[in-house]
Amino acid sequence: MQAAFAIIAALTLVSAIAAMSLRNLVHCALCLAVAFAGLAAMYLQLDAQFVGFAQVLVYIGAVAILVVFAILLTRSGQPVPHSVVSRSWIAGVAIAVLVFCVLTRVILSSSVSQRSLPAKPSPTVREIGNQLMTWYVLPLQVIGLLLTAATIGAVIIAMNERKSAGGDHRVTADQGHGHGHLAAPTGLNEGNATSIASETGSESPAHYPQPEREREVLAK
Amino acid sequence: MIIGEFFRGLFLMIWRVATDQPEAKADLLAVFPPSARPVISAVLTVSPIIGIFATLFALTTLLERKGLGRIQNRLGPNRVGPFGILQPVADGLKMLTKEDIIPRSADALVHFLAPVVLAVPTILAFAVLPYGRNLVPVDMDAGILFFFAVGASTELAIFMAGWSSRNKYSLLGAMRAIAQMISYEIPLIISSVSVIMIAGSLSPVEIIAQQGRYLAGGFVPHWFVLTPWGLAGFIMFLIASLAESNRSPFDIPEAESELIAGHLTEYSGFKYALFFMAEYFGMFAVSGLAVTLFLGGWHAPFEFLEIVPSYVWFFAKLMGLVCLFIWVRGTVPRLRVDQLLNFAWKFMLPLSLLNLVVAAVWHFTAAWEFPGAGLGRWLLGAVMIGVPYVWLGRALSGSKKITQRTYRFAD
Amino acid sequence: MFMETAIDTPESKYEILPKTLSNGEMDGELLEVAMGPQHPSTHGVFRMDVVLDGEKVVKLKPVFGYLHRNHEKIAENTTYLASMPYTDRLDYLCSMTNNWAYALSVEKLAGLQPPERAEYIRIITGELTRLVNHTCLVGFLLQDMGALGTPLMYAFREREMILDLFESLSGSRMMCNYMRFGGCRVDLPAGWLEQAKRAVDSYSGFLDEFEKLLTENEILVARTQGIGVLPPDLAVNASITGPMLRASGVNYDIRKVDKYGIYDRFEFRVPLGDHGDVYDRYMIRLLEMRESVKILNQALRDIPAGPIVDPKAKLRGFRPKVGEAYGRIEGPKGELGFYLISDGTPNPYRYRVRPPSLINLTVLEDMCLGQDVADVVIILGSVDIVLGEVDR
Amino acid sequence: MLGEGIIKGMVETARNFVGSYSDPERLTTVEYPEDKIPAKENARNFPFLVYDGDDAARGLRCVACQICEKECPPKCIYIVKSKDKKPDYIGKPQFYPAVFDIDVSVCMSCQICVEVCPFEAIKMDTEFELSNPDRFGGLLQDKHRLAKSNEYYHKIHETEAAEVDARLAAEKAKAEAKARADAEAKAAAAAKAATAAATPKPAPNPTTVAPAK
Repeated sequence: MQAAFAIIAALTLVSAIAAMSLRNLVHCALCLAVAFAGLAAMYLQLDAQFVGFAQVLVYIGAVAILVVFAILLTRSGQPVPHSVVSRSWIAGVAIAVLVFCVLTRVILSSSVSQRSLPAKPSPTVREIGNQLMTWYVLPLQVIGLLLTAATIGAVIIAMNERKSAGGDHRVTADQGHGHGHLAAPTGLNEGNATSIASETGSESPAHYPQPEREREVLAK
Repeated sequence: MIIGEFFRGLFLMIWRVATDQPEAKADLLAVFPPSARPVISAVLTVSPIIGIFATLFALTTLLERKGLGRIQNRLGPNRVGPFGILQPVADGLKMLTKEDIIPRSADALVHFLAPVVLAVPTILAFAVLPYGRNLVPVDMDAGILFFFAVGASTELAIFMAGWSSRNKYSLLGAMRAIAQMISYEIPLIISSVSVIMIAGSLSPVEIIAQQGRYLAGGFVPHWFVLTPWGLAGFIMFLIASLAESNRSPFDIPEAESELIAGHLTEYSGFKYALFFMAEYFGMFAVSGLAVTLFLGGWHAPFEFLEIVPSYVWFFAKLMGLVCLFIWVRGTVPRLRVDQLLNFAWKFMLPLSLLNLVVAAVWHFTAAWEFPGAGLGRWLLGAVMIGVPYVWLGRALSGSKKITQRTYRFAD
Repeated sequence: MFMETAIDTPESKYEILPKTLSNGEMDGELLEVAMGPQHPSTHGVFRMDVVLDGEKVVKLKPVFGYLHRNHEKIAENTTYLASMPYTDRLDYLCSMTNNWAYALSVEKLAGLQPPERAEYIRIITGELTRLVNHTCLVGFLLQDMGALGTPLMYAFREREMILDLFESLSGSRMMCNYMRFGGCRVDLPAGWLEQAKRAVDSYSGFLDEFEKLLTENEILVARTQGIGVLPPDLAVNASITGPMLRASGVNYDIRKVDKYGIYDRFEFRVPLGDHGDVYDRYMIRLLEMRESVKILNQALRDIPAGPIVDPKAKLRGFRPKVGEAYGRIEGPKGELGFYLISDGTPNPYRYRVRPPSLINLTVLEDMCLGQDVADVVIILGSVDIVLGEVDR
Repeated sequence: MLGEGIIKGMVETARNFVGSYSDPERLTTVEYPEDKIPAKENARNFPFLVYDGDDAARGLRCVACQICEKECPPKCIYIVKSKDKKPDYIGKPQFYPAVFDIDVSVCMSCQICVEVCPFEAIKMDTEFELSNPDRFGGLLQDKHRLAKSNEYYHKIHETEAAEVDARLAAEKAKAEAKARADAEAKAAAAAKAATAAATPKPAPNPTTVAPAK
């Protein structure tokens, strides 16, 4: 049990560090997914099936996907050209060590560590559901409301963006990267439409009826 | 002595599995020292599952090619072995002996990991399905949740494959795949939630147990598919599972006429075979779940047929669904990606949410006692789901002025 | 390890280079994709350089010429007769109509008049070719739409019957090389007319089956209606011809306009579309096939006996008098014309093809802008090109 | 627009699925190496040279006139005319091809050589299984490989060969009659030798080829 925990913990930590330090954003996101999986494994090790599976479903199935999707849509997963570590890394490390020491001190001296652990609960899904729907129903509703509001906000922002971005893509694309310009066939719009009209007119006698609309078109 | 015990245990195990008896592995495990038993037990459970589904995979590829051939008025593969039944072997050998090409600019590690990451969850999904009366690999309290959790993690693998290939078609295919799978996961889950709600359990074994009764003298099974919400849920589940397993008409991530092969473009040899296998395994898994949730799992359609071993029914239903998938594949053209997403969000999602309400109404009208209550309940549910179906269908096609057209003729 | 600086690795050459807009806004990134020349649905060696914003096409540049084989120059360096088999290879699905158009222009040049039976045979083979071409087109269009070969296989099943007819008539299934200046090469073999009648009779059944299979299919309708709209004025200005033009609602069919051959003796209608989208182009072809079946029934009923070649025509030492001629027919894909200048020698002085595929392809970008990648494939499919004719 | 179109389509595919078992007419393909579709009588593939009698070297009808070489669109025929002459089927001394090569990899099976040949010497074969490990030599067919007997020609193009034979026989009879008449005339009146001027020419085939002038 201890060994399994050690392996999972090490894997989670290493991938979390990698998620912070790798230069390629997609690699970072994938490492983050591994870290999420490690967390889920820990929950499962604690016999918390529901939380473990929900972790996989939500974090790997949705959050990690969302992250890589965002990366794809914005930067195409290009590695950043410079190092991800800032110049003042010594100060950062110092602060981190300091915070770690403080936290350790506080935790060790708190009364929580002296208390003996309660008996391990083994909640079934049914119990979790009952709890959520009775005792925790208000927080659940509040969270639902919050998420709905966030979703609506995101939709509104996206709709505004689309409205402002609706220009003539073709022109911008040409300006964007002087691509070999194709002689635009639309130019034919201004061309003379009379050639076919006269040809059909001369070669097809009057008993060759054409619908009204076509006459208009050809006469244009 | 030990060897004799071992073979006796092995024989007993096979006998008990074949005759639907519980505790099949007990005698065989008793041969081994207690510390080795968990591992042996796991091996005894896992290897038949992988073996059976690998065989089923081979058979299905043949069945698919033969069936599509017949649908298209061709003969289908008929060269390798009698009637071509050894075709999957030949395909497998070909796949294994082909050169494994990694593009020069590909991200080699991710490119290598993607098929592995895809294959593992698809096989894991088989862990919670009950194959027969006493054949459940892992009887888990949150089994359905487990199934969806591992199913969700396949998306990442497809993204890895598409991104690491450094091919534009792969990338487009991966983006399509993710968008599609996320969109269809929601109706997939919600349409199964109605079953979970009625059954009051996330455990597949419990859900099957609730469908084990028979009505009308043993001739009408108490399957959820025979209720209005169950039928609607089953159809939506099937459509969503077609999309989840990237089958036609939702095969847009690997639409060969547009994106060559989507995320599979740069894969060859064994890795390609792994992707291919994972796709079929995914199809089996999701069909297995559909059988479990809606078609009564391993229960026979009529009570007197319960004497047939239960796993026969499970696999018969599974293959029936697979044949339906093949039939659909042979008929319909492919949707476009935006239509696909529109369909998911504007049609499937509202309808599956509504189906939850229908299921709730069904649950609360169970107490109706007046004559004809059963029929009334059924009709109420059917109307509640049928009217929005027609309305949403009209709205979906009417929004773009899609109509039947008439044509003019000039003399 | 964390301090390593960025090195310009050789891989960066192969990166998918994102193209941002000139104003530098994060307005989605443009992806350039070269669809073709090795792509499953470009109908031959054809390339489209597509610039995508997400999946929307913002720019499309058709690149062709991969199959150029100097058809016109070769024709100017061989005799008139020796060009005939080369015309088979222009639009290799419709060799009969290619032969016909070329024979027609040479006949104009040399003043030959095919006898009546030959004209009937030409109409029968020409309309059978139209059936072949449209059948292939709808099959391939649905294949591009991802219908996994089922419609294509049904289409090929029917096409096979007509190709059998062509084989027993001309000796070859696709490269018929059948028409000659002033008539046809061989007379119909015994029993051919009955066989043709059977094939034509079963064709309506096939069309019904095909329509039942797909025309009402929701997916097909949703995929094709409103996609790749070609407005009639643009179609006329870009000199689009054939079913594509008629799908845009312009009533222009050379069979009616020119009445070449003996088309004025036949009763048939010209279907016209109102929207000019992919669905209309698909439907116009299906309807045209039904009209072709009508023409075929009349022609098979009325075909007279008689000679099949103008007695003035000669095979060896053919030298038309000095002059020029342009012969055109309503090919299955549009107006197919041959322009010839004779200087009195056995070889044409100038030989020019007016290929419908190429000219219909010029509006590809206009139809594709703002559509999805998936639509580009079916729009290209609905234009109905054969690269042998586009590149020549 | 509620899915009935898809259901209709699925019924149609199911009908075809069942039909492919019950109605073998629907299956258009044959299992190739075992079954073959019999060649149509008009079928053409690559040219061959016809010879009369048993000896391919002596009976070849070709007189190396090189018309086919000139008319061949892709120029795949190569002929070298012989120095000497040998008698043809009429008995008249003619040149014969010392070399007659056809490069099958260039040939496009257009049948123009057959149409322009005044001597019915080159015809189209229906053999299509010409795959060969040697892409150069294996596909370059010389006179000996091209020569096939008149019986073979009869076997593959029955009607056409019968017409050709009748025509040749008529010509031969005409030529013999003429020769006999010439001989008689010569014997009767050597001074009137001027009447034997016209050369035999092939009779025009009213259905296949326009007459050559």
